[in-house]
Amino acid sequence: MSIAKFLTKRLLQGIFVLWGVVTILFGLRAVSPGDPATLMLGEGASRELIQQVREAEGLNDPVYIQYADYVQGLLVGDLGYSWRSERDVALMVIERIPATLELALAATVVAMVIAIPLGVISATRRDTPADYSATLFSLLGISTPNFWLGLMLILVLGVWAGLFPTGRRPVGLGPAVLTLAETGSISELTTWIHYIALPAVTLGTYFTALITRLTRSGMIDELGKPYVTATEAKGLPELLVRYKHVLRNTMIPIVTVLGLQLGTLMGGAVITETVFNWPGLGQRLIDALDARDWPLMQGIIVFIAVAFVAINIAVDAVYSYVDPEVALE
Amino acid sequence: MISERIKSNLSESFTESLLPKLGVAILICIVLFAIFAPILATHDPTRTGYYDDSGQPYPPTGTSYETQISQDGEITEVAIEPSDEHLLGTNTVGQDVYSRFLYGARVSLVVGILGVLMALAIGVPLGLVAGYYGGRVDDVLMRNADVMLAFPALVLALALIGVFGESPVFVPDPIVYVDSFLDIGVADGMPTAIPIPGTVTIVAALVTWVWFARIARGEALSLRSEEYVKAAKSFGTPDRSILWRHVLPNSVTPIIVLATIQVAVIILLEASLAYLGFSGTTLSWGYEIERGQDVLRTRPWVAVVPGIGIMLTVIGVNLIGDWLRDALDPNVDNSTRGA
Amino acid sequence: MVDPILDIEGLTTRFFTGEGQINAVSDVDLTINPGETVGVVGESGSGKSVTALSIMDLVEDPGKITAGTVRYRNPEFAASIAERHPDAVDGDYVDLLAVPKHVRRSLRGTSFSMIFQDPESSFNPSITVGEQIAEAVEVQRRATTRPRSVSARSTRPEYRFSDFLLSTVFPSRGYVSESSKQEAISLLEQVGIPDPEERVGQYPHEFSGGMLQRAMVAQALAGEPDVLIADEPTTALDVTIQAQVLELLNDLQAEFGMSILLITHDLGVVARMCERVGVMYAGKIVERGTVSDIFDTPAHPYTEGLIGSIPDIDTPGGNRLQPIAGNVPSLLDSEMGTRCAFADRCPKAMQRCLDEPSELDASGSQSHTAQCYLVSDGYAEEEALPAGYFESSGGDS
Amino acid sequence: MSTLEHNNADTTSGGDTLVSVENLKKYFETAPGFLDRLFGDETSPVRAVDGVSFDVIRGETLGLVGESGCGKSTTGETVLRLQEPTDGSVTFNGEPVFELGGAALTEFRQRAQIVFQDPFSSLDPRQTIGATVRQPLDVHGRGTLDERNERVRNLLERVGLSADQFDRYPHEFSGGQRQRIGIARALALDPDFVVLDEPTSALDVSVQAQVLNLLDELQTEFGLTYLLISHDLSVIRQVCDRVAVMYLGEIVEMGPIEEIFTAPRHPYTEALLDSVPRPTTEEAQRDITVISGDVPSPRQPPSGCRFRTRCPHIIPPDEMDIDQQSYRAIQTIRQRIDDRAFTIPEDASVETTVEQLYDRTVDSPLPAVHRERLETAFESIAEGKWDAAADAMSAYTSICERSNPELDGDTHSAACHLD
Repeated sequence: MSIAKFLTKRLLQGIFVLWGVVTILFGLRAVSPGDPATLMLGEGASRELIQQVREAEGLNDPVYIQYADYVQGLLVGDLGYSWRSERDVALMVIERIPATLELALAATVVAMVIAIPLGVISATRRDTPADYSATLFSLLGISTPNFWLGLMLILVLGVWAGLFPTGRRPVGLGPAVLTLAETGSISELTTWIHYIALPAVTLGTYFTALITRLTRSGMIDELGKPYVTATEAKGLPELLVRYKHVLRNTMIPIVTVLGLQLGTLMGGAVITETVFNWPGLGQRLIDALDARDWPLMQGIIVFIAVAFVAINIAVDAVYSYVDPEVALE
Repeated sequence: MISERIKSNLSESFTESLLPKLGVAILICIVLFAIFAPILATHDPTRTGYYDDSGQPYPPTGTSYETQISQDGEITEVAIEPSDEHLLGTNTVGQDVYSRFLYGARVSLVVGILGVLMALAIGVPLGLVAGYYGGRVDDVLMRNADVMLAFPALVLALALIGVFGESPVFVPDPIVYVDSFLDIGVADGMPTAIPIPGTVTIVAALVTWVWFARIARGEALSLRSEEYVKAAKSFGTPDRSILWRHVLPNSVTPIIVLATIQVAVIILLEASLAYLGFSGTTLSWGYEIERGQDVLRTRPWVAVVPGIGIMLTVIGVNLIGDWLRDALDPNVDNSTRGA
Repeated sequence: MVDPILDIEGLTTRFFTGEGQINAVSDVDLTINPGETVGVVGESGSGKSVTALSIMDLVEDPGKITAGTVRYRNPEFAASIAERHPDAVDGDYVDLLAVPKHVRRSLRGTSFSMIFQDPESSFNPSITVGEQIAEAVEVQRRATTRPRSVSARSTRPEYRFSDFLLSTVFPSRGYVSESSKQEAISLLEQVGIPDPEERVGQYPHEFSGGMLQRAMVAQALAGEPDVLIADEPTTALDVTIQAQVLELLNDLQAEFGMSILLITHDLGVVARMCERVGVMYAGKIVERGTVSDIFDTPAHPYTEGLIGSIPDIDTPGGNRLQPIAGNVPSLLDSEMGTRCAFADRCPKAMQRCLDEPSELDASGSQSHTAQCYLVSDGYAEEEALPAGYFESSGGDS
Repeated sequence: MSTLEHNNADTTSGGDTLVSVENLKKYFETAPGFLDRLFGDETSPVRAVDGVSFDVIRGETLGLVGESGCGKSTTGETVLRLQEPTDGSVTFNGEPVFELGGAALTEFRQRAQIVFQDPFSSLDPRQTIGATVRQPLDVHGRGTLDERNERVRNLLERVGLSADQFDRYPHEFSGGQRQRIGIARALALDPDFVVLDEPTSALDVSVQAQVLNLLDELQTEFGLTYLLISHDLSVIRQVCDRVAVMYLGEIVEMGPIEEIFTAPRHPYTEALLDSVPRPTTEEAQRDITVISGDVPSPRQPPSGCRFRTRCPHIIPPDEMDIDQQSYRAIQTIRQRIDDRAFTIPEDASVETTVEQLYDRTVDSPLPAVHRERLETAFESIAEGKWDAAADAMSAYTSICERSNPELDGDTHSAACHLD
């Protein structure tokens, strides 16, 4: 079976997963209490108006027709209109993507850059102070609730030390880069960095800790395998064995785990955005939940699921590239 | 069911390193806090406001909390600093932070443990059966698991709570109940029932069971080709009995390790939901942090104390999880077999 | 008489585990002459593999070589390090246990190569076979293009994290040069792998076990070593494939003239391949001699028992085999005591075997020798212990 | 005794046949999922056992010998219905094993047992050895608990362990002792027939000898019939009465032990016997024929005789004048043409390519006629015309490729075109 075929197969599986997500969401909406029309119009709306809206929105149709309408809409990218603001949900999702993406990427970069070397050092110098500190750090990292960590960072670094701003960010990455391109001024970019530093650390800490642990234990497992002894017997430089052979093989399962943990990252983003008043998808999701704004909520969750599936297929693609055996068996 | 070798591994790694001891010590403290909260508490954790030196209630009875804010323009008068009366100060509505810390431990532990037990009850049987029989059953389960994984746990939890409401369950406090017969030192006025966030617990189980199903499936899948399982089949042992006598006991180790880690995950999930205001009980560490957020600059203890509570509990649980994993993982003792 | 290329004396390797000290290898003496094949035979847990790893300096934590000398004859090498490590050098010989780790590492792949038991797990599954062989070629290429004295002195790492990062971004910046990759193809051809051009680009799982073992032989030959250590090279293979690999090793030895240290549990393989044999039991060499010494006139009761245990393929069955009673003993220091380790299972054990075991006569003139009073003092002067002596005390587990 | 004809009504024909296996097939399909079917990815199945027939006589030890992957263990497990067969039948004591159900199946499960290879995975690490050996008795509700425990104690003593080790766990035992426990478990229900699946291959030789002696004693004592599966020819010769040699899912030779070992008829059996190194001083001088190549994939076994790709005695077409070595080399080249296995240099001329290919594949000089045919074929390869190359070589088609020889049905039967 070729790699292309394998990936097509994974794509179809992914579509199946998305269909499942959409169906569950639709089911939840169907059983959720409260009349949508009332939610849309507010408590005081007249009976006639409510009937009118029900008719217009197809709420009087049988459930399977509503479902078919909904899925059909999704297929052409129609996520419906927000009950609360009556805006196009697709737009409301898209306009919030950059902020969340910036945050997620920044956190991932923080995590990778710190965690992998830390894990390698920890695994290759077992039972040294470096190993103990890395272990302690990762223990604290996976045990600290990130909203609380965010608050503590604001308190200590923002309020007491005054190193970072604590309010809502004045500028996004896109506009900042545009300004840089147009005027050559980097001040907006530095502002952006200033504002994203604490949220990125907050969101990234859990992942840094997780990857450090995975790298350490994966590396220790891998170092115990017979091929390592065989490779050392060839007389290769020790660091070559450690990086080219062992680290590489360690990273393969780690990347898979990270793909599966993307959900945790998104959950973390929801919290982090709330703590830092960060204008991303997560914050919008909380607003939608508070307002019981189903179309908006569904739109955001479907978007997250799409991202999850896409990233996991990408992980498989990387997988089949570095380790053809595992992917194709 | 637990063999001598596992016991000796457990005790060996316990005595050899500091971290498991630390974990057990922390967790014992937290559990004691939780159980004896009514005895250790100095105030009713739910009673707002406080009494001034002359014994007069402050703010004056009948004045609502909001009114108090609008009159004075600030709320700092309600959240008072740590003192002899309030060991760790009070929160923004004048509730005793120390007492709420103790009661918060109850909610965290109960949600964590109940959630994991429910997830075990759903995930393990499904996973074992799917892995052992394979085929269609397995396909259906694994596709479902894929769908579940595509939802971020927190987001799914929020959506479910949005649908089903928060439905707190009031559980009578056994310590207070016992105290009503034998005086064991519970101060007057302690609540006789504590609210457990019902939906949160069920939702925690719903978003967690997949991981148990996956690991149980993997174990069953590898165990079914073990020769002792084949041997059991060869003399006609029914499948049910093979699952119960061979497959389950031999999958227990990784499931226990996962269960421990998931207790920590669920405690963090509950705290996050409570922080976002979806918990259904205000007697929760996460909720307290949210309350302390607004006065972070001036009254940091309101948010700091419950945060430390969460952190310590989760550290304790994770340390025990690490200890179990290191001691129970059969791969670990390979070092002595190479010779 | 030729000078041996490798002269091992008193080699002792212990593992320091939580359960106590494990005496994996105790006081092993062994010499290997140039171009000769020496066999080390023993059952599982006898310490034969640890002996091989000790020679290669590949014993891993918690194992440590605690005593002995491993003297390697190589005038050029001796001269190159004489200045910095005078204590280790004795004429043409260098005591490998007396030089620093990085010096010993520089001999791996060039002076000593090793073949392992399980070819499937001895190759990195995610790197092509060709690349892995080319690595071995590259080690040799770099060692010869740079004077050995420099490599022996240098402690600067030859490979750094930055090299790894560079090679992940630019594949052409890897450790292995293009010429080494070409060399890998001709090595594969040399060990009889059809379509080597095709095969170099394949991953280990695309090879059969026999092919992979040939590839490992090719990898071991890349450095044109003086000594090839083969640790159970055919145990994981079927007999017809085993015959192919053994023939290959014989042919290559005739061509390159290296010495082979062959470690195996199969007396048949020893008989086919070796000139001299050491029999190991419980971490010690209990008998040593030529193939005909060992098979025709075994001196140690253990060797005798071992030979008696093997069903003979060339004579009709039906007769009872003559097994050695009991099980392989524990190597835990606390359980070994001072007695002869074989005494519990020995049909000829005497009282004195329990007090202190006989020594292996290590004098060079005695080519056939065994660590047993039956040999060192002529025949038994004492009465053997009564049958069943150990059964009351010998609850093994 | 005939293995060619067999019908259920006539089970007493041999008078003492306990197990009769008829044309047994076991294919392993990699279960295609929905998407595999959508893509038409139904890979060809692994033909682990492909039409095997033999009888096991009451009281004898039948050996099943072969290299890894030849299907011997699968045969053993399928005979016991631990795996469902793809085709064929097994009769046990006159009963069709694959059609049994209910009480009859329960009865069969008590009378036929298995001992496995791996002493570490064949015992449940979480069960005491007493419980392990007692389990068959528990399942079939034999006697009271006390009676069962008593029987377990007796069995443990019988296999050379001590009855007071009842409550110990498997990890406290050595490999040889564990294997004894496995044997005790197999004997618990007092079976007639025991499949021994590589019972000693994980053990050291000194312990192997103990276990082989024990199995021998138990056979006499309990009147057992053994099917011994092993790759070790020395063990087979030591304990078996008759032996069947398997190669790539088929039996290639079968007969009384002494005849097979002293006068093998199939080239594979011969090569197998030849390959085993003997622990004697003369071994170094013994000439052996090393058979070349690897075992082909059981997914696509070769046409005709399955051993022909490695056979040192492959039969050339009638009237062709060619020595065996050259013919073998040419057959290998033909195989590689069929597999499209030659790599063609990109920018070389046809002549140099032909020259290169010739040098690489032919070691000894060939008569002109063969040389020309080869060069024609290599030219086609150099031009990328693989089918033409195969055609050019079709003159070499052997009878061994065209038809798969059948076992010739005597007491000592072989499946080979040679005689």
